Amino acid sequence: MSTRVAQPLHETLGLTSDDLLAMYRIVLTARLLDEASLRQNRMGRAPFVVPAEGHEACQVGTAWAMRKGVDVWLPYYRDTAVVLTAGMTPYELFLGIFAKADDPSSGGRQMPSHWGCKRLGIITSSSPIATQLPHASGIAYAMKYRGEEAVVAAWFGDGATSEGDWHEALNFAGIHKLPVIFVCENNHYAISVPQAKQMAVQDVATRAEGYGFPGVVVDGNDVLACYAAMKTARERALAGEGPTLIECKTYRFLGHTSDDDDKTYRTRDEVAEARGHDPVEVFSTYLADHGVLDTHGADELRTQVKEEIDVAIATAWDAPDPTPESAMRHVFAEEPA
Amino acid sequence: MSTRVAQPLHETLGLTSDDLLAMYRIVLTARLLDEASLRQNRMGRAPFVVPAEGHEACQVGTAWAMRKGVDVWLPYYRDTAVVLTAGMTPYELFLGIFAKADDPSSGGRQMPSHWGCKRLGIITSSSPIATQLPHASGIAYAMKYRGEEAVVAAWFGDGATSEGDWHEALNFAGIHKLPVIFVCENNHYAISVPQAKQMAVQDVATRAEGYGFPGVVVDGNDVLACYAAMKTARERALAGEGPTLIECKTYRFLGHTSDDDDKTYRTRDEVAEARGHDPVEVFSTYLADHGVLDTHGADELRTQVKEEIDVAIATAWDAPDPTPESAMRHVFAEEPA
Amino acid sequence: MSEKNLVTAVRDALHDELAADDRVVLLGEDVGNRGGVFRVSAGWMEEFGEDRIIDTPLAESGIVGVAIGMAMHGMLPVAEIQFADFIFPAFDQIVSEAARIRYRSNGDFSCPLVIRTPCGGGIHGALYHSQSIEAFFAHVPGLKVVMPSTPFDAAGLLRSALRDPDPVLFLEHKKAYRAVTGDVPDGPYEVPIGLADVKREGDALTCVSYGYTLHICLEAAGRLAQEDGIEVEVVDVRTLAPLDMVTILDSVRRTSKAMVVYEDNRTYGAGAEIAATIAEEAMDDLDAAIVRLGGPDIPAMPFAAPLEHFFMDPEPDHIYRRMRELALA
Amino acid sequence: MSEKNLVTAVRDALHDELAADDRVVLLGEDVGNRGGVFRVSAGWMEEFGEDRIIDTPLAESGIVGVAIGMAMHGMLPVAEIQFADFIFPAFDQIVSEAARIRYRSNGDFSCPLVIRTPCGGGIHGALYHSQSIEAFFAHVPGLKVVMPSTPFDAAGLLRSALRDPDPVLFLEHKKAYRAVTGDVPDGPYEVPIGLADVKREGDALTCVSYGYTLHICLEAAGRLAQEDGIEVEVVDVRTLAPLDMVTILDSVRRTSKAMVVYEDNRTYGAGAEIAATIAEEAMDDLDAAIVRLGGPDIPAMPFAAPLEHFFMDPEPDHIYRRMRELALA
Ligand SMILES: Cc1ncc(C[n+]2csc(CCOP(=O)(O)OP(=O)(O)O)c2C)c(N)n1
Ligand SMILES: Cc1ncc(C[n+]2csc(CCOP(=O)(O)OP(=O)(O)O)c2C)c(N)n1
Ligand SMILES: [Mg+2]
Ligand SMILES: [Mg+2]
Repeated sequence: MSTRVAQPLHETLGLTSDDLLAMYRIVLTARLLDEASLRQNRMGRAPFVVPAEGHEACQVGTAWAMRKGVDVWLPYYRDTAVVLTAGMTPYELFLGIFAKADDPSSGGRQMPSHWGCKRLGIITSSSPIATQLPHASGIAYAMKYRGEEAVVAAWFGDGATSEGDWHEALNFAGIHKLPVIFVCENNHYAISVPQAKQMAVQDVATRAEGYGFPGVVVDGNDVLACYAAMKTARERALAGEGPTLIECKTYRFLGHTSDDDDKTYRTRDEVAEARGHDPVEVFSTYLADHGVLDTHGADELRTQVKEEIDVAIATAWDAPDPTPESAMRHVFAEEPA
Repeated sequence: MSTRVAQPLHETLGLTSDDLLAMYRIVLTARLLDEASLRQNRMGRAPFVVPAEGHEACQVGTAWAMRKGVDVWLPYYRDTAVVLTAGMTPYELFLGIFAKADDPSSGGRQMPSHWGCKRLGIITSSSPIATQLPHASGIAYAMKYRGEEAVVAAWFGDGATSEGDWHEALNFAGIHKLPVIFVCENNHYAISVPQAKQMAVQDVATRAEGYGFPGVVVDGNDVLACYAAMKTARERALAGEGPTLIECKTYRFLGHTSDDDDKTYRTRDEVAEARGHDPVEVFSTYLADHGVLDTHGADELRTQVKEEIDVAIATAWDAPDPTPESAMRHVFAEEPA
Repeated sequence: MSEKNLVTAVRDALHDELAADDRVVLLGEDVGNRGGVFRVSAGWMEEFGEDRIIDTPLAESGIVGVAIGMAMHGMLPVAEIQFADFIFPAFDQIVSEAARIRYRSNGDFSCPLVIRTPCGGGIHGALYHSQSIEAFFAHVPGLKVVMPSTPFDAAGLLRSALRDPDPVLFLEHKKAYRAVTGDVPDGPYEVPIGLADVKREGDALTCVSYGYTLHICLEAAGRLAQEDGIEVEVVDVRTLAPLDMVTILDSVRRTSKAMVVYEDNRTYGAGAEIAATIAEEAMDDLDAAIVRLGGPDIPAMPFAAPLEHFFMDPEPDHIYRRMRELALA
Repeated sequence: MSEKNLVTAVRDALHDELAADDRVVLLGEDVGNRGGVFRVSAGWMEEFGEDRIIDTPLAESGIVGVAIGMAMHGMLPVAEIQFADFIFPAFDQIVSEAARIRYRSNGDFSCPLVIRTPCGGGIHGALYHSQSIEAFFAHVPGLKVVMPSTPFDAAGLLRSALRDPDPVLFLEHKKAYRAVTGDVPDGPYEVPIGLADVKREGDALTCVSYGYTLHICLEAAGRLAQEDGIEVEVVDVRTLAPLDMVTILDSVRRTSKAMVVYEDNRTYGAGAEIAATIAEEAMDDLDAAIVRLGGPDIPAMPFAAPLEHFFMDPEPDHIYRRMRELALA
């Protein structure tokens, strides 16, 4: 297929207007879900929440290239929009935020945003940073071994790149040319530690060469650029050519979590300047420019999503808590009754 | 200083004939010490020895650029010739091989070749691979903090590069531009695991870029090339420009240790072909070519060194064993008597 | 004397040590501008400089490994692990390196390193911000493990740790951080490592505990005194390694009854060593079987409030009730 | 039935499992061409293929982490850690990941992983090729820890470990590898995880042990029977976690005397849990104080022969002598 002049980028990438609308809906859901969950936190109903604000485009862009029901997802705690793309619902997310018995990730055992859902192919995750990366390589090994037409993707922050596990996972994946994609959401901070104290390089992607596979840098505010990079990486993985490291340059607009005060380590100017490239805005402008969604449509969508979130909150809040004694379950497999 | 045409390489590097002779003496000592210790092993007097054969040039070449009494050394178990350069004597080495009370490294507590000697600036080492690398970065940090005119060097194998600690150490050193030199003796095997199963790249040095400092590849059979690379790295470190990763391509001629049978994983042809570039031969040829040492002189030297080793063995063998109860000492600092 | 909470006592003592000796440095994640997630080092980066208050990469093995190097080259590093749950990547550096350096070098080298880390639960930290880790490390020859329960002990033990020529793991219970306050002398003083402390005297039984749990034991003992006129002796282990069994056995021999209480998972927990040694050394003095209470054998506290509460107190007032039962037995 | 040594029993059982089920793979350092440093997998790379007998990079955390991923995606990985002393870099992956996967996902995920590793001393392995590691791991909820002492148990327990839906740490004592031989059925059979085993019956006292030390205890018991006519019951723990206290307590109640013997450093060792539980549950049945014998609290065995010997047997025949003493007490 030859590219026609002036063909919109999304068409070049094989995305329809409906695709774009669906993607935008997730981006918006993540954004509004953040705002709503922080409100729940201030109301004292959610002791701990993790905002994704600023990361929505790189999350949805990369996640959209995955094949649901086939590929395997290893998101990290900031990946609200990744798990929404994978199929989790706002209701399910609030079950986690309120630590309810039916929380699909952990039945309220883990902090919110410690995702997992076998049905959706989202691998259970923990708090220790970067531990999911060797798992990603192991799953990719199993896929290759079993001859599956599928890939694994693992998401992580810039801070995660410093852990030994990160190195060991990428090295193993490179040696065996595994169908795995490593996605770094580089927001230039690990809590308060700035990138310059995390690594001596500008681009995490630089490191890929040392593992024998390509590293690419993309603008994390550009949902389509992220999608394009991921799509290429997925094709490469399926073709047996091995891993790709994708680095999305992004920014976290809010504190690290609801417990954090980012004023201790970032100037308001810096945050404001980053907000000038708000990925939600960038995306909606693209949609308007290409006649996919006008202001009216956007407002309507926002209302719809808001409503969905409100219903999710109300329903999730009323869901049952886990029973105290259930704490003893699932240490080991249970004998069939 | 401008380089005159036809000036011998060693002069370009600032090395005198006496330097070369001293270097060669160590190379030869290491080689003959290997042979002697394996004999002791076969005689049943040394339960475990680690041969360096094949690595002598890269060890002496890199070690010679260090400043004794000032710089700090973190060699690994294969570095017989490094510790000889640092000032350990064959007698001291055999105290270790025979696990005698006066073994400077550990008083016979550790396996042979687990070097350490505070007096010589050789940091105590252990068996777990790559753990010394963060120590190297920490010592370099302390040197910088205390304003010392000194550098740290850490030696390790190709296998060591896969450990998380390796990554974490190089990353820290790069961030703080520390005066530390990382020397990889790449002999293409970690025990039996070939390089292709250890990493997806040809050159370990490739990885340095990802830590923000230079990586260089040198011929490990060429003692002067190794010296040159190390000298440059040391100058760079002293100038505050940070670490260097030096990769010496080398080959281990014998088994991994006296317990190993390398016939299970390498062809004899491969070993024979590597022996064709024996670094001891390469060096002695250079010395002959440049009129530094003729055949007669070489034979004489060999006899001298052999004698020194024989005396070392005899004396060390007669040295006292540690007493059983001394096993309880030095778990913690001892109260001054 | 000033009244402070435990985290303030730690902060003040560490601050004084930094001010007094420039060999002392603090390194860890977010210790710089952020001042640590518990604000222990707030403002110190400006005060002591970036080269002494070191924001490290996110790499615990590296943090400890680098600190070991510093300790072997004339510095007195304090390595902070942000949460005890994240110390496991550094397990090898702590166990195989720090704890072995003196022994393996036959006394030639030493490693004067302090590793500080907030541990324990009851603060909605869920599975990975609530764990007790003392049992893993107390078993390691060459490592000292300290866990103060009061601000006084915290400051005094931290000073001793910094003067200790060997590596010390210094455990700070997160729930005790703000919940526990007490008087702390203004001048410098030390509490020696390796001594247990009788925190309440009594004759009916000896209750051995440490960390935050010690306070629940003290509370139960207070209630028993008030409501039942029973006086329980409460011994604070304070130093898990080396373990001061002399003080513990002395108390048990006087009261003839012993209970051991800890927050960590019960099985193979630190209390097992204490109970076992009492059984070996003082069985003839015992009037009743030893009672050992530990946390349930599940990964440390789940997040949901009912589950977390179940971990801390599986049955209402379970420590008080078992204490009373044993006293009356 | 064939007579084999322990390492051969492990090898044969693992071989049969690989042959029977292609979900089973072996990964670790030097398991390929080299066939492992103890030759367990010699020839298997040709037999089963490079994709099933996987020579890994030198990275223990990666080995275990990758195996966890495989286990979560339909495979049955056996991760080999070349020496138990090198398992510590993988501590986080084992404790925070493998052992928590079922619990943290509320039963949604599982991690059927076997980690095999040769442990223990007495083979001139020095500080870093001699350590006992069971106490660190037996304390971890969600992890099973197995340590067979005979070829029969080794093969049977390894099969059970491979069929277990949860992670199992399988410890193989290096000295037992060739020193211990015994009859092993030729067909497949399982020894259930979680059951202790009475290896010798007796009435004078109960000696609880495991691993290589169990054989020293059996030897001592044999000598006591011959020389003194005293019959000691010897119980093999076999599974450190979950710990079968029922079998142990049953024996202690019959003999009224208990000793616990282990090679690992004594303080906070696994024997502490066993002794403590005996003291809690069976104190009234005891005719004498429990005796607990562990290794000295020094980093595992130094290299020099006199030092290594001191670790294994600090005083001549110390196990026999303490056994006799207790029996006659
Ligand atoms: C092993 C480990 N160490 C420390 C922490 C505490 N911690 C949680 S998030 C975080 C920063 C992570 O930063 P990054 O990877 O850049 O992701 P971001 O939060 O910026 O998206 C830290 C230090 C942890 N969870 N795990
Ligand atoms: C953490 C750890 N894992 C495994 C081992 C066992 N082991 C000892 S040496 C070695 C290979 C090291 O290879 P390399 O780093 O290339 O050095 P070389 O021996 O080739 O010089 C291995 C696997 C160890 N000592 N430490
Ligand atoms: Mg970040
Ligand atoms: Mg090598």
